[in-house]
Amino acid sequence: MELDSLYQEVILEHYKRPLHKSLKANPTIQVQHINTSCGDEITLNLHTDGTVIQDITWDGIGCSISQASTSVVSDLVRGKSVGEALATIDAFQAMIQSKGADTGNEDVLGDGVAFAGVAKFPARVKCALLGWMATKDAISQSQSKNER
Amino acid sequence: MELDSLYQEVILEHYKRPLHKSLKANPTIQVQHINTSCGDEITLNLHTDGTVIQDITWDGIGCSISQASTSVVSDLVRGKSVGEALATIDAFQAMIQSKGADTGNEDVLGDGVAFAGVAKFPARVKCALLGWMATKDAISQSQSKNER
Amino acid sequence: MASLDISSIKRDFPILSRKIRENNRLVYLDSGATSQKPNSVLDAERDFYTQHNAAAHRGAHQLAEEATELYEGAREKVASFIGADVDEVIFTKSATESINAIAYSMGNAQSGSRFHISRGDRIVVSEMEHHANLIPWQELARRTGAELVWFKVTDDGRLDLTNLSELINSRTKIVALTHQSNVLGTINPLEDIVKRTHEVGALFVLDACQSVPHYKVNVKSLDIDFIAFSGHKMLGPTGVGILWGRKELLDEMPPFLTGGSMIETVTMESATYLDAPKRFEAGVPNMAQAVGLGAAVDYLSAIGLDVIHSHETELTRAAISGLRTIAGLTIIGPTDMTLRGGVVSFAIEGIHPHDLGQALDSYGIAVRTGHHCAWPLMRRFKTVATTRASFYLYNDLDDVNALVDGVERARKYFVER
Amino acid sequence: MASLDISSIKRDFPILSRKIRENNRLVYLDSGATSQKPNSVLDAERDFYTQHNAAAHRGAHQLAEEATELYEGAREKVASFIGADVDEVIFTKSATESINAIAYSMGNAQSGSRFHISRGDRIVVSEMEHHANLIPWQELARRTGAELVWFKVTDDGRLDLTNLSELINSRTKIVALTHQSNVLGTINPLEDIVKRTHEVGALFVLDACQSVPHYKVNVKSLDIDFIAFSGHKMLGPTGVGILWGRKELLDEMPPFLTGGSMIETVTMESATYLDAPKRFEAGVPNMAQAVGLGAAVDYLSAIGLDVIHSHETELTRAAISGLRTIAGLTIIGPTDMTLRGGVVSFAIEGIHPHDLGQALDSYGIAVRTGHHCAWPLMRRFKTVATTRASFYLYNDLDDVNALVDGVERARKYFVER
Ligand SMILES: Cc1ncc(COP(=O)(O)O)c(C=O)c1O
Ligand SMILES: Cc1ncc(COP(=O)(O)O)c(C=O)c1O
Repeated sequence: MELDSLYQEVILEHYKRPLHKSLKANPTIQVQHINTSCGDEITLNLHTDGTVIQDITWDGIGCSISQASTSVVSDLVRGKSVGEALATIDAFQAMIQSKGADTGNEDVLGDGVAFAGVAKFPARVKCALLGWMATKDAISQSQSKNER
Repeated sequence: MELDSLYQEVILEHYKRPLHKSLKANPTIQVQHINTSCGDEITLNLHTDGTVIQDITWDGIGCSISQASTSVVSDLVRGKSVGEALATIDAFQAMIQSKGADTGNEDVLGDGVAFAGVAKFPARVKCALLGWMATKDAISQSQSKNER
Repeated sequence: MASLDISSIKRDFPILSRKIRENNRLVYLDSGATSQKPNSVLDAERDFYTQHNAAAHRGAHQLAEEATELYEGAREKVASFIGADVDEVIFTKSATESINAIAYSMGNAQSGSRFHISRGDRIVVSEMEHHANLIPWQELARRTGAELVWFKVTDDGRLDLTNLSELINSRTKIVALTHQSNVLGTINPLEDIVKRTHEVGALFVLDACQSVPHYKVNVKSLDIDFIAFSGHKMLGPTGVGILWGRKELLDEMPPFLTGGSMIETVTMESATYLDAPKRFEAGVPNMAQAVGLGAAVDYLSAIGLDVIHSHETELTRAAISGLRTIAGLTIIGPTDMTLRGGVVSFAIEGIHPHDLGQALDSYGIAVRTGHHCAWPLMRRFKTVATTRASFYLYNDLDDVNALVDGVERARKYFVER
Repeated sequence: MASLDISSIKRDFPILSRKIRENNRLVYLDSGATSQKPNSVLDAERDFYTQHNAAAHRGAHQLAEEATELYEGAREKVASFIGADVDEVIFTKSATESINAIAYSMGNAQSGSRFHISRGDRIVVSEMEHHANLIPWQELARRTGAELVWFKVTDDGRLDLTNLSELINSRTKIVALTHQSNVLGTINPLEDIVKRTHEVGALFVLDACQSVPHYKVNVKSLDIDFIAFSGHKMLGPTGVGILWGRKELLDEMPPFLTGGSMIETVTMESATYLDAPKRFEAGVPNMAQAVGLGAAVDYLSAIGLDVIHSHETELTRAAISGLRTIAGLTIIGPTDMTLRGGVVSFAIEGIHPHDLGQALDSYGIAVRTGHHCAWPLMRRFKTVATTRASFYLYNDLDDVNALVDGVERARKYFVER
């Protein structure tokens, strides 16, 4: 059934037991992102030395898609270099916005490929992207902070 | 043909040789009226002692309907008492706005009955009324001037 | 009271025979957002275009005459539908434009005008307003220095009127309230509020988006000053709204949109303006949409708003009692049917509205989820979103049962999996 | 160049087989006021309502997704039609609203914003503007204390550009001009004016109501800042207009109409707004009309604007040379075809335009008479009204001949009787 193609087991798993959902103190950067069409919001703390993503923790309320997706990204990019992290986010965004054409590379996106089905539900694309865009925003803010 | 029902001979006659179309000096009241949808305008001078319409003269530019109609009213109400004049104008207005139901009483409206056909052309009703409404306005202004 | 022959009504709405997702029957429970359209409305629009289309009020040829007559005929229909005089009815593009029109016109008023508003003056709204009846007033307050204050909402979803005479005081210029909440379904009691508004010399604006389509609203007996509603929520086309105002107010109110067909005379330096309604209808109007709305009004009137209202009350009662049997489900808003209309918001433990809506959609059931353009109200109820089902004349008890069953099935899908 | 198969085009427009007055063929020469609509536009609207109708951007259910896709698809079509980026295209209700939107947004801008306008600043228009591109600027000038100045018009109906660099000076904030006069048919040369406008740091607004429907207009190559036009003059439905602006300008410009679907966050006190185009589309949009306009753009593009333009040029040339054979007739506006489009105004000695229009109507010929919402231009030509014939792709030489014969017949009726 179509619903199952959206709500993969692994998504519901992340939704019920989200990773890193507890803000760690003293972040390099904190960002807040809101899904303006439904009101969902997350706060995300990024810890980085400018080269490597050391930690990502977060909190917020939202649907299973946005919560699970934030859980996935927070786990996936920690420990990665800034460049690698941004490339991973771009790959996820490309998949989600491909209207189903791009089903994602599991080697790059890990559990993120479970969200491939979201591409067929345009109204949910923003949900799936919420945490990823927040992460991207936090990284780029940390970079420009570094440059100053 | 339908056009002839609108442009009666008597209307074209008044259009070509309009009556009282030359402003007489020192009016009791002067009014200017404009047809806002086409830009036609007339200036109308009313001479009255408060009881009787002594003279109505006018000038302006406009279509055959508005010019002829102003010619008719200026000739028709001169010499009438104020009350009679207003009643005549009301009768004309009723005919014009009747959508064809009221063809007008020649004893009351004189040449004015030639405009009965206008009622079937809603866009021209305003043209036919321009001079009549100006006359009505001038009379009522002269009345309130009198009361002061 | 006559009851509705729903299966014959459904046949008038072609979209209701559409299939959704995997061949499900469409159960459309989102009329609060926008209603579906009967064939008669679509036919009226098409007939306008294929037989009479021309610029109304701007030509002496036959088509222009006919277009004018149809457009003005639609105005008469709408006027009699709400108990107004024909010259008091202004066609806008939407309720949103109607409300903005009042706010901007007030902003345009010179000092001395009864519409003039400035620092020290007050605008009163409520915590349950749709953004369309909140932000235009915030912006007017910002532009003029006036103060925006608001009625609070009680825990059971009613206006808290305990401070009525403090909120509406001698500094108040305008009170703008919704007739029925698009989230809670609450129908607000207007009498005392309108009385107090006029006592202090202020103007009362009613956002009737959720009322006029569903039950009889008479602007004269409500004794209000302005009303705003949208055609698309009452079987009419998109792209047409109504602004009604009392004639003597409209004639005094400065224009909002300016341009062709609303002027008396124009020079390069300045212009003078016609009376209402023309003063407020600049440009070639949304003629086909007005004509379509006229046909919608005919359709609603032929059935009768009393019949429609009691039908919706029956469905809403059934929906509320059905939904309440579901584990973890809370109705947000009054459950007493005398206080509410056919819009039902609810929350269910452990399932986000977005997920619930998605599951219902996969069963063919269309509901609205989110903040419903009433974000402050969401905060008031300490949530970010609700799920909302809304009913109209083409819904029946099968639709209600589909909703209740669908919610239970979704609960199992998310909570018990 | 390919030429048009007019008889097949005429079949696409059902209204063209209507009979007028006493069983005359309809000769519709009033497309400058509003155009007729092909079946494909009416079908697109109906398909929207009967298959996909729901509130765009406001629901997660399938119909709402489809409605959103169709509405946004229409935006893409319009964007590519005028060479714009998709996020730069805003759906309004009309060109009139589009122009008012810019004027009111500027009025809303705080000091420091590049849109802010105040005493001492200048707004430049011309003597040939439609009221829709004149009065909004008069009102903005009145509200802000800015000064309104204007280009004069030469005896042969062109913009008098001799004082270009005095009119547009360092105090100028905005220059708002029509692309083609709706009375004279003059196509204004924009290059030098736009260059001068940007030299002094002002913004250029183009009223493209009479150009976009008839020939290729590319907003990027014109290097302008804003454009406004109406759907109903380009085969589209009534109730939809376009405002295009450069993205970086739109994102800086304060909102105009406020309400739902244009907000980022909302509290009772204040709100923040989304980027363009959403920032400028408050409320449930005119979805069906936008979709219909998309179909109109498809129809025009399939035929090709170059083909349409050269067809209209041919008709206009024939009309002008035919009309000039009539005793006492004067063309008002340029007669050189390189300077003009397919709108022809004329006067005829001894016959008032209203009477001429009435006579033509009785023969089945629909033209426009009056001041054409350009009253100052009428004064410039020392008249109160003209008669105007305007052509579009569905007209042919038979229509032109009917016009010329009709005018001669009317002349005999009034002058020689
Ligand atoms: C040159 C010009 N500008 C503006 C307008 C106004 O367009 P609308 O009435 O569709 O808003 C028109 C048409 O009436 C026009 O011809
Ligand atoms: C209570 C209320 N007010 C205002 C509006 C705005 O209506 P529209 O979007 O049609 O302008 C709506 C609907 O969205 C509503 O429900």
